[in-house]
Amino acid sequence: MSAVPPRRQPRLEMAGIAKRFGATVALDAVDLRVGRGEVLALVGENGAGKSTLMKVLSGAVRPDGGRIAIDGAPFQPADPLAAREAGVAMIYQESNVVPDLTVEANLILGVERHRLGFITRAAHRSRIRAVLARLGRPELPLDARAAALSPGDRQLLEIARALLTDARVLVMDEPTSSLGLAEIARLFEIIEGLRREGVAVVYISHFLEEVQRVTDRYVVLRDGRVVGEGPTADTTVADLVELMIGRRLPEMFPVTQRTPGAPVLSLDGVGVGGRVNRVDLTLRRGEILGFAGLVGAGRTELLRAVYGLDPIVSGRVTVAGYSGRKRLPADRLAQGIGLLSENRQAEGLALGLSVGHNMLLSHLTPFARWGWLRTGQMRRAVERWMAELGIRAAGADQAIRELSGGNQQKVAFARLLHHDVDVLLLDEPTRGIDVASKAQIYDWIGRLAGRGKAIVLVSDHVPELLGVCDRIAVMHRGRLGPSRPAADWTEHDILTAATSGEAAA
Amino acid sequence: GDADRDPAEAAPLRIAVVPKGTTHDFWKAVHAGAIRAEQELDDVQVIYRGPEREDNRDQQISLVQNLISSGVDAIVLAPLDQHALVPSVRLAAQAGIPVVVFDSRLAAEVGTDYVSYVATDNLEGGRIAGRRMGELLHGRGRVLLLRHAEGSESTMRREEGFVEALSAFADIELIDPKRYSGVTTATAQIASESLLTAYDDVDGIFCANETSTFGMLLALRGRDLAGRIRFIGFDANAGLVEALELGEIDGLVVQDPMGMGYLGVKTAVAHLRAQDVELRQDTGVTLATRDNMHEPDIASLLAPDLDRYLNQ
Amino acid sequence: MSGAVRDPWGAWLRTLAPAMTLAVAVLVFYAIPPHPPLTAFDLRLVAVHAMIVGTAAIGMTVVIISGGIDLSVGSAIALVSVAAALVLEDGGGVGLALVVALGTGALCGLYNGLLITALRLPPFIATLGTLGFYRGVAKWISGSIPVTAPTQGLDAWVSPIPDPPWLLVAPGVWLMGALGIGFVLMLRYSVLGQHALAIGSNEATARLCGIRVARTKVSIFVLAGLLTGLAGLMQFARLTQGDPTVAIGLELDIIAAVVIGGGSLSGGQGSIFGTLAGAVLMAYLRNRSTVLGWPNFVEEMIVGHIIIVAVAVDRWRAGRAT
Amino acid sequence: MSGAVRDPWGAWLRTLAPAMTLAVAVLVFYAIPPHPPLTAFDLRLVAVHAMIVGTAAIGMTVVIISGGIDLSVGSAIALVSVAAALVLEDGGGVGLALVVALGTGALCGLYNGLLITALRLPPFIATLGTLGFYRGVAKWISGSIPVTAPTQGLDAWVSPIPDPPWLLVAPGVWLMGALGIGFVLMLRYSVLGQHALAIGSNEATARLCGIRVARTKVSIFVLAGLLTGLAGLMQFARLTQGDPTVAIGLELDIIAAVVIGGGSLSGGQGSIFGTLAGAVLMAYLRNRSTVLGWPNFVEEMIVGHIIIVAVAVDRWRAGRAT
Ligand SMILES: Nc1ncnc2c1ncn2[C@@H]1O[C@H](COP(=O)(O)OP(=O)(O)OP(=O)(O)O)[C@@H](O)[C@H]1O
Ligand SMILES: Nc1ncnc2c1ncn2[C@@H]1O[C@H](COP(=O)(O)OP(=O)(O)OP(=O)(O)O)[C@@H](O)[C@H]1O
Ligand SMILES: [Mg+2]
Ligand SMILES: [Mg+2]
Repeated sequence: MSAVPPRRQPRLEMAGIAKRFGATVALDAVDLRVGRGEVLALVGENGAGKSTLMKVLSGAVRPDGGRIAIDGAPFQPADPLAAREAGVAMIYQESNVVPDLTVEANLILGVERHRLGFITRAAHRSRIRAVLARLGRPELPLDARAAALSPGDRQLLEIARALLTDARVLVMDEPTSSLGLAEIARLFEIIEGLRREGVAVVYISHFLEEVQRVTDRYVVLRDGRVVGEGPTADTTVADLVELMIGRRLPEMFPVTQRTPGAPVLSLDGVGVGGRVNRVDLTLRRGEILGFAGLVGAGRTELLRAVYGLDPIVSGRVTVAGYSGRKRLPADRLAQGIGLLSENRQAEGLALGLSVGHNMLLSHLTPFARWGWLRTGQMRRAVERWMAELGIRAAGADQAIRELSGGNQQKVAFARLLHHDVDVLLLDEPTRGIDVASKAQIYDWIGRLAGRGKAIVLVSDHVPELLGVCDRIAVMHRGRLGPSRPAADWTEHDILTAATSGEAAA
Repeated sequence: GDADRDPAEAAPLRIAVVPKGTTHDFWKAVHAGAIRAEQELDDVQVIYRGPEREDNRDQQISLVQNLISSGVDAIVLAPLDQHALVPSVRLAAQAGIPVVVFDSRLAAEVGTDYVSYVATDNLEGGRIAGRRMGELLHGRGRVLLLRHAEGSESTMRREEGFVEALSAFADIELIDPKRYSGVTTATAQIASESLLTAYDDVDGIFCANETSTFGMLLALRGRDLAGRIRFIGFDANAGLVEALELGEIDGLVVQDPMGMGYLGVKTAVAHLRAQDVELRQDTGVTLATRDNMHEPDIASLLAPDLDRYLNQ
Repeated sequence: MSGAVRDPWGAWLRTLAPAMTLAVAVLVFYAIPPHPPLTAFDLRLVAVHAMIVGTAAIGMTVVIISGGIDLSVGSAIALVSVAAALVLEDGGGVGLALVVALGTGALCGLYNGLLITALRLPPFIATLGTLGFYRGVAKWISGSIPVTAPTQGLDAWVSPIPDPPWLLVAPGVWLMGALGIGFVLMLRYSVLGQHALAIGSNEATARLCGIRVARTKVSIFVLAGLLTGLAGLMQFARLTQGDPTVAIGLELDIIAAVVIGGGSLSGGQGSIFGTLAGAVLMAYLRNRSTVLGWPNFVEEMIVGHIIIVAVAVDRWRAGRAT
Repeated sequence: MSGAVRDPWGAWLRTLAPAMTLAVAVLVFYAIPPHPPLTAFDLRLVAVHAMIVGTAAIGMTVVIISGGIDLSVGSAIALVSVAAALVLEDGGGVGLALVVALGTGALCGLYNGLLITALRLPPFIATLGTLGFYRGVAKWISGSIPVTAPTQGLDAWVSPIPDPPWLLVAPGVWLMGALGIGFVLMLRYSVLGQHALAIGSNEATARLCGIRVARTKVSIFVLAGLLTGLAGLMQFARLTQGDPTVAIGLELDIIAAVVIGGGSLSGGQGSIFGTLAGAVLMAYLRNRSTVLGWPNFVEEMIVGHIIIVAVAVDRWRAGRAT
């Protein structure tokens, strides 16, 4: 793509931005310049400081030092509203939708036009319609409660919100983490349009292929410092990764030796709350089964129901060696089935509790004697897992809230490892995780399968499925297609199957 | 005149008795008195209903209004406040439901707004206590007053009377820290205990109602001061009578709650049956002491035979 | 999305629910021998008895929707009633009394709001503190005894039998109704209303979307304070006196009304009409148990369970809906 | 790194905070002329006055940590005190009375727990309902008057002057202290404690981690109920009678104690020691304002603000810590 050379005066300039949280240095004198119509990739490991840097820009975090200028004018946002009024729009990494408000109210939240304090809807409707059309979702119901939307649609909603405020600077912090490919493609078109309009776009993502596709320049952060920048065109994914983690990454998808064993989990005719119907499936020891599908296909529901979080309306789930009808999460765990939630924030982790709590919570029995816990052992266990997975945290007692997204996800994954379940249901295990960590998790998944564990991997990221799984099944509108060896699938087949439903025979 | 409501003369007269509270022996006795009247007079039915707490005026108003709407033939009311209940009583008058007021004043026209006022003179009750205290202390010493509750009219008049009578004794110093015991025994107990730490050298104490008297008694016992400090209380219950017997209390000013309930209902019925009634009827206050407590008439005031009327 | 279609229905049901509960209650009580008739006068009384709780509960609904709660409302009502009484006692007119009442109420709300925002206190705590404070002030300025004052016709606003009779119910009740409608519109169509909802539903997001959270919260509490002021004035009119000990524990009735009406104490949900229905429901229960001549404890036991049943039914319906 | 170092500090500070607030309060009041001395007897008295609230507040702390709340505790205390009185009146022994008291308390807790889990009611609502219900039952079984009964030496457990004197404070106070320590250990080192904490800070996560949420919640409420039972028995012992009207509104004091002690009503946070300090603090304030001869309204105004200040200071420190 034709990189527009930045003009004399950059649209956005950040210089010497510094921020500490307690003793954690999140940002250490970071400089950043983005020109008009330039799309800048901001990449780095989990915890590198990307989000914090952008929160400083959007007025959500007050920096300890440094200065910001927009179009040369000094800019010190007192709060997010000030930033928004100055033309800085931000799509945050964490979901920022108000569930109890309608879609429309969410879109105009904070910038409502009104007469005598009463909102003048007409003033907004047309622009909203335009933006939604631009996003390819004109039919999105404006009067529906946002709570009723799928995560995918929620993310679209946040993008739309950002587009509505005609911004000079637009920041996207991992905007594609729960978008389907169609939406992603459309998003890139939109970014193109913005570039033409001269908007300065900062694009944060752990999908380096995306970065290669949409961005003009890149800036790499590591431990709150800029460790490299340049035109995206003259770099490769491998180079970026090296800059990010400071070393060459070995094999992304390590090949491990494993042989499918006896069936551990089988579903026949399973249906879940209207959205998922007649799912048949057999999962064997030592195999990795991938679920592909568009956002909203119902994979999450399926996993949740199998795990006992949602009721199964029809069909039956059989776990090898268990005949009883017990199917609560507690029972499933006892039967050796574990689930990694797709929603870290609301469900996967108790953000208020410490790393240690979150890691061991599901399995305190080994530390308990007569219902009393031996905390020394607990601490040692936590520290061992932190080392194993390279979790960057101040210690076992640090509140999980203070960890970066990727490290939070690793804690959630460590919980399953600690619990040592036989069947791992992984819903988007690598969502929002940096490449190095991804590689680590893939490695773990491979090793676990090698040890005879059975794994279900739900992912929107097709290359990941192709790289990691032995077999892949595609889910379409709540129906799970037949599973076939990964080798028999191409990325194209999977996409057609996901969109059309025909498992291209 | 409720002929329109129940044409059949046979239907019993429904008399609503509304006390200030439902959870003290005092009001139990009123209830018993009302039942006694119910038994003596033929085809009369008593409905006994009160507010939850002894300081919930608004609830008593709602209660009276609801009773009016339920079409009782007469209401016998112990108003929680002399002013607050006036509109409701007038409302009853409009609805043709006669009201007999008992125990506490109502700031309205007796004879026009309501039929009759059956009560004890609270002021006099206080005076009796004050005079007795004076005698007990032989006219010299320090006397502590624990007040009952903010805005409770009858007890305030008793306290008033007590202070007035006590002022006749030049050498008696009244200590009135304006502390209120609150409406339950537990709050009274805590208030008393704290108060006693500050004023444990007083010679006499007065409390103006059942709960505060009992709470103070418990506090005195806790400090082994019971019987050492001259203590006069108001109203009676089993515990208080026992304390009187033991000499832990030197005097209880007792009214005749049973008499009030009895007379209240009787008066209401008499009025409904078109007999003329006294505008003001005093059921009297007496001082019960260790010496006179066994005289039959006093004994019946101290421990009225409630079960005979209530448990059946 | 299925959600889009389903949701309006759910909302609609939620709105009607309390009214239905009310209807059910009416039938149930009529079923009890001796089948006491529900006279027009009964209805008038119930309306008046629901009036004070209802008026205050309108404000409480907004507070609860915004994720807050106000335990001090009972004490504030007492304080307002005393303040108004003192004004009228000094020969002030109704107008002045109204101003003072609303002013006092608003001040109470403002103080709550400032404690919550400036000191970052949880509303439960801040208002638990002011619950004692306002009560103390009320006793202080009243000298701890009820302040009797000429009502200057204010009592007509709350007397069960309205004058003129064609009003059917007391003017105060009409006023409550009008305010109810006003606040429904406010919540649905005004910026403040939407922001209240947003804060109650997800405060972090509200902040990131540029809502001035603190300012909004304070305004909400002041608004609620105005309604408390009105309720306090009604209380005075009913008692014909400013009573520093009135409305002890009333906050629980008021909150109960909101919750029976479908409000959620975790914020983001609540319905003004539901709240009013809830207030009427409780007044109706008290009226019936008196008419039926039940002893007090029966009433307490039943009213307690009505709250439970009403909300349980609501939850159950909501549960089925999603 | 810092977190590891800082966090225990923060926790430590939080634990000590209420004690410090307490110390400050003591000094402040001593500073007020006429500098009333704090006699040993005062201390004994304060301890006894804090005892009932404190005992019940231990249970409330656990409930609040698990994200719940119990408004019915005051009524439950009254119910228990009546039940115990009835037993003793019938000539039952202390042992039987204790069993009945704990049993009644546990039953109240169980009922609350079942309403909350089986009917999926918010704890605030469920217990708001049972607040009325238990009170009604108490009046019912007591015939609406206090039930006087032989204390059989129970009063010795709560009398301000302990016997033998070397106990310094009433045995009941020691009991409260012992229970406090027990529950601190329970929260920190028992599976139930950890599960309570988890549920309080994120119920969805707890469920995901296979914690049987409903069962755990019920156990927590039953546990709290046992403490309520004990508090009820203490209340009887103090009054030497079972009073159905006792402890009205006490739930607010109890909750206040928890919150002053650093408990968070959104769950996941709370300290038993803090709670006890909070209970003592309030009792101390009431004692001082009586000793200083302040009228009640001053006391109310001040106690109200102490709650606010205590929590504000706590929040401020917490805010600085991160
Ligand atoms: N509120 C906070 N309190 C304490 N530490 C924080 C807080 N927010 C972020 N940090 C720390 O600051 C560092 C940078 O966090 P940040 O979220 O900016 O990383 P990131 O680059 O966005 O990571 P990711 O790619 O996982 O989102 C991390 O070490 C994180 O632990
Ligand atoms: N239309 C909807 N209404 C209500 N809830 C929805 C809707 N769509 C999705 N959800 C919820 O969002 C969660 C994720 O479901 P989603 O639509 O993402 O299906 P999925 O196939 O799991 O997609 P993903 O690729 O995100 O896993 C589920 O728990 C589901 O209950
Ligand atoms: Mg980030
Ligand atoms: Mg999903």
